[in-house]
Amino acid sequence: MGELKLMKGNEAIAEAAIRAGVDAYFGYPITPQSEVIEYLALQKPHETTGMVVLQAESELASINMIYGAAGAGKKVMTSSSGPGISLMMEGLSYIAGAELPCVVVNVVRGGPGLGTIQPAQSDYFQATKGGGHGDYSMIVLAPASVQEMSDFVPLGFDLAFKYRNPVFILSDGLIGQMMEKVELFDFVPRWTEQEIIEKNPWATTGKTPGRERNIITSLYLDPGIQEKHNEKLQAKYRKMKKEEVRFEKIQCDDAEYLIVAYGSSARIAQKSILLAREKGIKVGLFRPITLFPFPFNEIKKMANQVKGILSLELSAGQMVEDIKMAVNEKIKVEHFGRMGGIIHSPAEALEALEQKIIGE
Amino acid sequence: MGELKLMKGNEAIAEAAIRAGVDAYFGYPITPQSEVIEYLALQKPHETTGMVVLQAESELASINMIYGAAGAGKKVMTSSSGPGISLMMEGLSYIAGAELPCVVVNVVRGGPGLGTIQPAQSDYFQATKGGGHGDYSMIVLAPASVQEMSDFVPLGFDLAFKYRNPVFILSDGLIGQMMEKVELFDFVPRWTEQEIIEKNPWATTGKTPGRERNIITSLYLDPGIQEKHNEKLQAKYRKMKKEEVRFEKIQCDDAEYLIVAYGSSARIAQKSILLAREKGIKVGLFRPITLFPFPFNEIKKMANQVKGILSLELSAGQMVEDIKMAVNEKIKVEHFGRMGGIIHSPAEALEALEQKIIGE
Amino acid sequence: MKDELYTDIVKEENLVYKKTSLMTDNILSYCPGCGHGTAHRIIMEIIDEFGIQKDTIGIAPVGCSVLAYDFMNIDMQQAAHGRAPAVATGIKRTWPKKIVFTYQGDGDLAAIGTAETIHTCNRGENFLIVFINNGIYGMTGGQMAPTTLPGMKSSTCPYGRDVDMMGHPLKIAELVALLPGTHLVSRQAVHTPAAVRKTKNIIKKAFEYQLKAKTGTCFVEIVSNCNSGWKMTPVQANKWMEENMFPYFPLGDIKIEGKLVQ
Amino acid sequence: MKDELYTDIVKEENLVYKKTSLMTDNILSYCPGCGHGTAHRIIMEIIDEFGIQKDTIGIAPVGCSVLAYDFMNIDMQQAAHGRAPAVATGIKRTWPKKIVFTYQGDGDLAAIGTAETIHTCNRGENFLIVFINNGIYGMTGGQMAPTTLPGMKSSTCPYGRDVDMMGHPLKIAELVALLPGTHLVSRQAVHTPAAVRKTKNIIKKAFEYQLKAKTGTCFVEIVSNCNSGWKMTPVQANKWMEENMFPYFPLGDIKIEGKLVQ
Amino acid sequence: MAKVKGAIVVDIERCKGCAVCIGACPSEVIDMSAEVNGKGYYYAYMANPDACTGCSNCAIVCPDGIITVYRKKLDT
Amino acid sequence: MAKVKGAIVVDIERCKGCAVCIGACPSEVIDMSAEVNGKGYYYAYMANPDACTGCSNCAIVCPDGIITVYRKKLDT
Amino acid sequence: MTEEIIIAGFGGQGVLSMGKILAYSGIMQNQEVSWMPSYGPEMRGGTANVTVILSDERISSPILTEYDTAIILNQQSMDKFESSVKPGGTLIYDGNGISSPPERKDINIYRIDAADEASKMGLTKIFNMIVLGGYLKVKPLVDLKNVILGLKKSLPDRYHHMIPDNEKAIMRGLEIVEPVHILN
Amino acid sequence: MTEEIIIAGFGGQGVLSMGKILAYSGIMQNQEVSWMPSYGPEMRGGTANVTVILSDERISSPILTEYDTAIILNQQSMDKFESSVKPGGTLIYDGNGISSPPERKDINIYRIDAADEASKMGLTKIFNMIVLGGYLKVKPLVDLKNVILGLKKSLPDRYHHMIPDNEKAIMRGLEIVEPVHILN
Ligand SMILES: Cc1ncc(C[n+]2csc(CCOP(=O)(O)OP(=O)(O)O)c2C)c(N)n1
Ligand SMILES: Cc1ncc(C[n+]2csc(CCOP(=O)(O)OP(=O)(O)O)c2C)c(N)n1
Ligand code: SF4
Ligand code: SF4
Ligand code: SF4
Ligand code: SF4
Ligand code: SF4
Ligand code: SF4
Ligand SMILES: [Mg+2]
Ligand SMILES: [Mg+2]
Repeated sequence: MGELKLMKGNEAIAEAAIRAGVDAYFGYPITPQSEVIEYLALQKPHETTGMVVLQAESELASINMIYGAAGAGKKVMTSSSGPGISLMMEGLSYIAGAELPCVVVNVVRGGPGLGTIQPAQSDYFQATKGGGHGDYSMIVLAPASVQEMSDFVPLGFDLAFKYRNPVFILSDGLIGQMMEKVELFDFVPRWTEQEIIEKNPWATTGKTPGRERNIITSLYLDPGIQEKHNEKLQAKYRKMKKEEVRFEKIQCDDAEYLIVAYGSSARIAQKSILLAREKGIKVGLFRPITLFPFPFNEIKKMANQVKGILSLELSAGQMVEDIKMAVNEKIKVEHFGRMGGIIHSPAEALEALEQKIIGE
Repeated sequence: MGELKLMKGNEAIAEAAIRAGVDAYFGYPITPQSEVIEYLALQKPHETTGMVVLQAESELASINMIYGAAGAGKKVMTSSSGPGISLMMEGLSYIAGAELPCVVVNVVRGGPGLGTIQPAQSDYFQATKGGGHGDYSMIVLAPASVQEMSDFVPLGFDLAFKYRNPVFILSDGLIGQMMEKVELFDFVPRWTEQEIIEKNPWATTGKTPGRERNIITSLYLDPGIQEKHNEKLQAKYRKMKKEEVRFEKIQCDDAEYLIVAYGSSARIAQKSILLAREKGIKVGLFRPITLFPFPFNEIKKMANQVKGILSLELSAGQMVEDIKMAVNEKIKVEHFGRMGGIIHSPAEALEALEQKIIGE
Repeated sequence: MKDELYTDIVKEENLVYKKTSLMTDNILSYCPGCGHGTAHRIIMEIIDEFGIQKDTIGIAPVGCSVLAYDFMNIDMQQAAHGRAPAVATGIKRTWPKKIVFTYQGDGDLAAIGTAETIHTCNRGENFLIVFINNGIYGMTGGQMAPTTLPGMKSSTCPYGRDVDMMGHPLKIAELVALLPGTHLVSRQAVHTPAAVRKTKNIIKKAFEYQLKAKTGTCFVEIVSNCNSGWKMTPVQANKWMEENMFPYFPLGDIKIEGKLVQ
Repeated sequence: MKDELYTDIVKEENLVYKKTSLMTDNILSYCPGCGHGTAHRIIMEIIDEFGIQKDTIGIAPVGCSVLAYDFMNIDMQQAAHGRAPAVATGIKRTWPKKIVFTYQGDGDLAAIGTAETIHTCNRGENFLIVFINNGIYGMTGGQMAPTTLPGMKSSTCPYGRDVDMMGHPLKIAELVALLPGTHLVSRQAVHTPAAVRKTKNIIKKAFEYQLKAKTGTCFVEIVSNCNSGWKMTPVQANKWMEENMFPYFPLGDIKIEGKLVQ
Repeated sequence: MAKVKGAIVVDIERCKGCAVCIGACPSEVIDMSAEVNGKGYYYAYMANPDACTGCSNCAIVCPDGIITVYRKKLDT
Repeated sequence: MAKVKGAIVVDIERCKGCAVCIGACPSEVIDMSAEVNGKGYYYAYMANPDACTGCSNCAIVCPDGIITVYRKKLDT
Repeated sequence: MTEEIIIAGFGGQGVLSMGKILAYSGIMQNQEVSWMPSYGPEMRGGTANVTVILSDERISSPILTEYDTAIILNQQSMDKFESSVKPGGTLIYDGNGISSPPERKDINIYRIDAADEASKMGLTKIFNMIVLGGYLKVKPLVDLKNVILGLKKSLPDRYHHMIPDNEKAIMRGLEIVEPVHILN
Repeated sequence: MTEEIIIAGFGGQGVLSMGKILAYSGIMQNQEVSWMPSYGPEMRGGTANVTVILSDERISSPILTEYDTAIILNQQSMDKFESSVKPGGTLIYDGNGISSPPERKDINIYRIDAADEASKMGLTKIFNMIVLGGYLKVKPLVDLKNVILGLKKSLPDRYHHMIPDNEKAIMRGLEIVEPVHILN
């Protein structure tokens, strides 16, 4: 068993980055995720694994530093929250367009605008439907524990390099700020320069006589070529939809009602279903782990079993649209969620289920 | 009848801004919409209506200039395309959060990334689901002619001030670059300073002894207050959904099949339904004019009449999700669209309808 | 002092100094001893003295002073991080007769907002920028700012700012002074009575320019403390500031009436 | 000249100048006479001469030179508008032994990318920035740039740049020269043989620094033409440039080996 | 001879105990209290009231703007 | 006495007719053709070949890098 | 009546403005019109084209894959658009710089040596108006007086002194256009 | 076993680190734990609180509205959290600065004058460890030896010299905590 530590979610991400052999982190402080860069600054991984840590002048700069380093074949990541993530939309669209692997973490806080620094889940659309311009998608992982904050870093990089695509970790202030026990995985050495060149033959590692020059670009002035490129991207996204759907089912076997919730809401919901079962109501929890690709088919299947679904999100109702698309009016689907940094209590969530779904 | 002119869509927007009594335009050049600022620069409205035109150092700057001027009660607008619009996501989220009225135009080009400068409709999600962070919505108007490029400017401002909310005009390179006959509406005088103060008692026009100071902000550190604010925003969006749905139906009365398309695709589709009817296939065109609020109910109704729906978009399929949500598997809904700046021909669209919808 | 004497003195007619009514009665959200409060107050005193409350619009940044609008009894807008000069440009261009100022921290103005700062000053936008340089990101808990001193510790340079890795502290006032668009550039402080008086005079001048004519951008930097971020008591912090910040960021006028001071 | 004589001279062994093979055979997408081509070529010649093709990574901007990667036969990345220095930072920090340079226009570097330019130079990122200042946005059809001259016409200032409204042309080289992070700052041209030779020497120096040690950012501005944007023939444009651009943007070294040249 | 005497009023409940006023006073009038106020801060008070000249130095450096200053010419 | 003679080869189909090379030549060797190439441009050619010294000035300013220069010592 | 036209040539040949004048002419006689150019940097030194539609009805798609008439001014455009003329449609081309002339037998083909004529007239700038004249001869869908009105509307005031030359060019175009292959 | 605790007081009273040590102690005896602080600028000079959960099972919600135990260190927190203790639960408070002591009759209430004790011991920094000792007396859910282990784990090496003082404080806390109202 790996080393056990009590850590904040944000610290776990940072520690996992060092252990996963990440080459560089570029970022800009913002609550509630500044601990990521602070932890890294304190650990000085530059002196151990050689990982570079740099505070950029802005989120615009950091996402474009990511672009550069990722284009050169390195394992790189950044993290931010709300306003900072919005500033990265152009860069993310470029990264997706240029097919670069990287991991980007959003520790979501309440919006819109400057909003509040308390936890929220209101950036679901931005993450899953593409907040930037153009047709692109990212794999979106939603950790629901500090352990997953750690585990999804190496997983994220595996997927990012497998698909040459950005992977987005959609966390929130609750998961980022809480401490839990984490089992830390063992250190993975950073790729050597030779390994980088071999594993990423497309990367700008310097044109050697043996190969054509490598170009990282998202520009295709000729619409015909641009369309081919887009089709290639779409094929990749279809493959993700087929192969990368991840979810967890808790007490779903005998469930008559279902709560669908991810991340921190899934934690709340876990307690809600306990409360429900104490009252004799058979409720299950379906937790999407990948928000893109979204587990449409699995939820569709559940819709054949249960009588109604409550989407529990810290938002005005975003994921609920995907659930509705999956379920297609077969059964009742409703949203319940608090906003602006208020976190629904387990009891409140159960009450919502009773009123909105079981009710009539 | 107003003055008749042959104009590019981009020029029509600019001319309409002058005529609608807009106080300022702030923008940064980008193809395919640079004619907006170029036309304004040439017209020098500063010398006639007093409208300010300023080339900003970036799209980040221009959207925040908009924020400032809108917060001070002025009628202001900006325009951009793809990458530039992505850079505005933080600012738009602030504008929505602070409830400021303004008009923002996106003349869409192919993405992701730098992409191509040819027309596309791949920023639908970004515009309608909120590309910025947090729960917010904007009214999204989709012009399908140069005339509408002109008409939607005053309409946009009416709606923006009615709801104290940004209004987004989602155009594209085709509508922006083409010339058509436009009937120009008559000049509307700019609001006087007195009118601004009276019509916008919330604006930062200088604290006079009679009233409390006005504050423009999107920050609510207290989650309780933030949630109330969010609920207020959501109530506003619900009102929009009730009152502001706009669409056009062409040859729908007897239609057995339906194409749903907006903007430039609706123009192509118009020809496709002509071709279809020449072949004896009764196809109608449903054109959403507001993409948010989306005409869910009306499309739902049409689903009771027709046998299948083709969503025609210059994208990998974005609006089709909203159509599916409206239709709920009652009938077949498929997407057809070209990408990357390639524009589907009317014949091609018809063929897609025949194969994907009528086919079996 | 006898109580009677005290009550004899403490009378309306003997009043010599009182917080201006242009500061609201809300309790300042700043840490004890933080210079933000003093800086706020002198700006409000000037507005009070000029009688221009009804003509003034202020812009609050993202930073500890994000809530400036809770304390300044004038119309205000809160701007996105770094974008206050753009927001002010939007206001001033469309309300050229209003008196406009931004109030920004060093992270806001000299890191994420660098482009807006430079271009606003370059266009000579006709408003005042008040720049609070406390060498750190106060609000987010003490991370390194562009102005953090060499060797100085912060939560993102816990072993001290290493200028080889992180660059030197940025003297943005000296940069904007080179731009033809700036009319007044000055660096001051607010930690002693003398400093406060001097700073107030400079800011007053800046308001005067704006009231009179279109002269260009006025840029007043206030080197200030952040005792929380620096992990010192307020009194220690002020001393440390004098000994360490002032040598690097020397106080004084840099540009007056469009001319560099040398 | 007799044909025989000609064929006698035109022989491999008599070759004195030939386009370097580090320029690809793709036809340059630039307008006739545009300085971008010459600037590209001298950079590639230097890389060729140093034999560092396999160690060099270039960054293309958004601007007419967005397609630089079609012409430069080295590994390249295309960066978002204005962000080339950030992209280069990402590369150089993670591949410190690679030789990295950005190639950027005036809109890219001095407008939207101002913050990245300043902070990259301030951190002293150890790579070369080549800055093509043609006083206009060439690619998008001739809009005003931060460096457009006073009174000069463009599609967004069709009546000439009014400095009161739009600010003065920005001398960004002079600004970055003030930052401790820059090691070499120079302004040159490529419109005459002498200018080309001088520019090449300077850029060569910049590559040499980077090959040898971590010295800081090298920043070479090339004042160039945009005959399409200026609406002149190439020859007229070069003349106009000498007469109008050079007085405002005087050629010469501004900072050498970390020291300002005065 | 007319002597000028000053006095200050510290808004105790708003005092944050930063002590900045102490150093600003040329007459060493101010000191910090031994007790805390409702917010838990030791607050400034006139420890040596006779010395106060009403010069306002303390007030103008008080970051929280909570010192009010009075001055009166006394006939001696 | 050995005389140095030069010659240039212009890649006609790639010439864009910008005429920048003309002014760069110290020996007034180059002029623009009367006919256009396949791209519609008048192209540069050695109008006065005898004067060419092979100094390469033309080649190093040609934005399109399409001039190749040769030089030979001729024995006279 | 609906007429769908493509005009294609080099950038700088006045392709776009010719299309614009034609469209304005349509407006002058109360037609619906649309004008859709190719745009972007591929225009730099390269080719330019514009699709113009004149119609009595509301115009649907402004972008087309086949045309009633193609007006072709260089070889590249010939290669691209010859095959896009509808059977029975019309192709008009300037012979200058055309190395492989059109060969279709199912369309009407006209040739107009406008470039030569323009330089003969010493007015190279009005080359495009000569071509327009040729088109108007072949397809007299808009009244000449409306074309003149359209010309006035589309030219900024400061260029109005050039109208007489433009008129002259149009008239010349009417004269010099020549049938090459006519369907019967 | 699941124990849900809120610890609330002024920022600077060591509320967060006390919670952290408690959580680490849980880990030392193989429990599941969670620690969720209030965060953000409202902490500046204001109040701070942390929710700690110790459990033998996987922990669901780390945020709660009712608690088994509330440890309350100032009046503001008393006002906020007294009512959130589950009926039958436990409230422990430091009397210093409490103007209205708890009045509920359906819970167990203990008082620990840790602030006074800490200044008596001349060790104001370990105030929070005295409180922790009091808690451990009232709720002996974690072994003292695991608490010491937890203390070591949660303190950075450079503070390990302070462990003896901390231990002493915990022991003192065990002694001085006093019942105020006990359910029977
Ligand atoms: C786009 C964005 N990035 C980051 C933040 C987080 N943030 C808030 S304040 C701040 C720095 C404040 O420092 P400074 O401007 O120096 O002001 P101070 O608090 O020191 O007065 C940061 C990085 C944000 N709100 N928005
Ligand atoms: C975010 C963004 N904004 C605007 C543009 C449009 N754009 C492309 S190039 C350019 C300016 C190019 O000018 P410059 O950098 O001077 O290069 P030049 O073409 O003159 O060499 C602009 C504004 C863009 N692609 N992306
Ligand atoms: S954190 Fe620093 S800048 Fe912010 S209020 Fe406290 S002392 Fe002032
Ligand atoms: S537009 Fe200007 S900068 Fe661009 S290629 Fe042409 S001449 Fe060069
Ligand atoms: S008014 Fe002057 S003398 Fe009196 S306490 Fe204040 S600083 Fe001291
Ligand atoms: S300066 Fe003000 S807040 Fe600080 S101790 Fe003195 S009176 Fe109190
Ligand atoms: S090589 Fe020298 S002499 Fe010969 S043509 Fe070129 S510039 Fe003239
Ligand atoms: S410089 Fe080059 S492209 Fe220009 S005319 Fe001479 S040979 Fe041709
Ligand atoms: Mg600061
Ligand atoms: Mg340029």
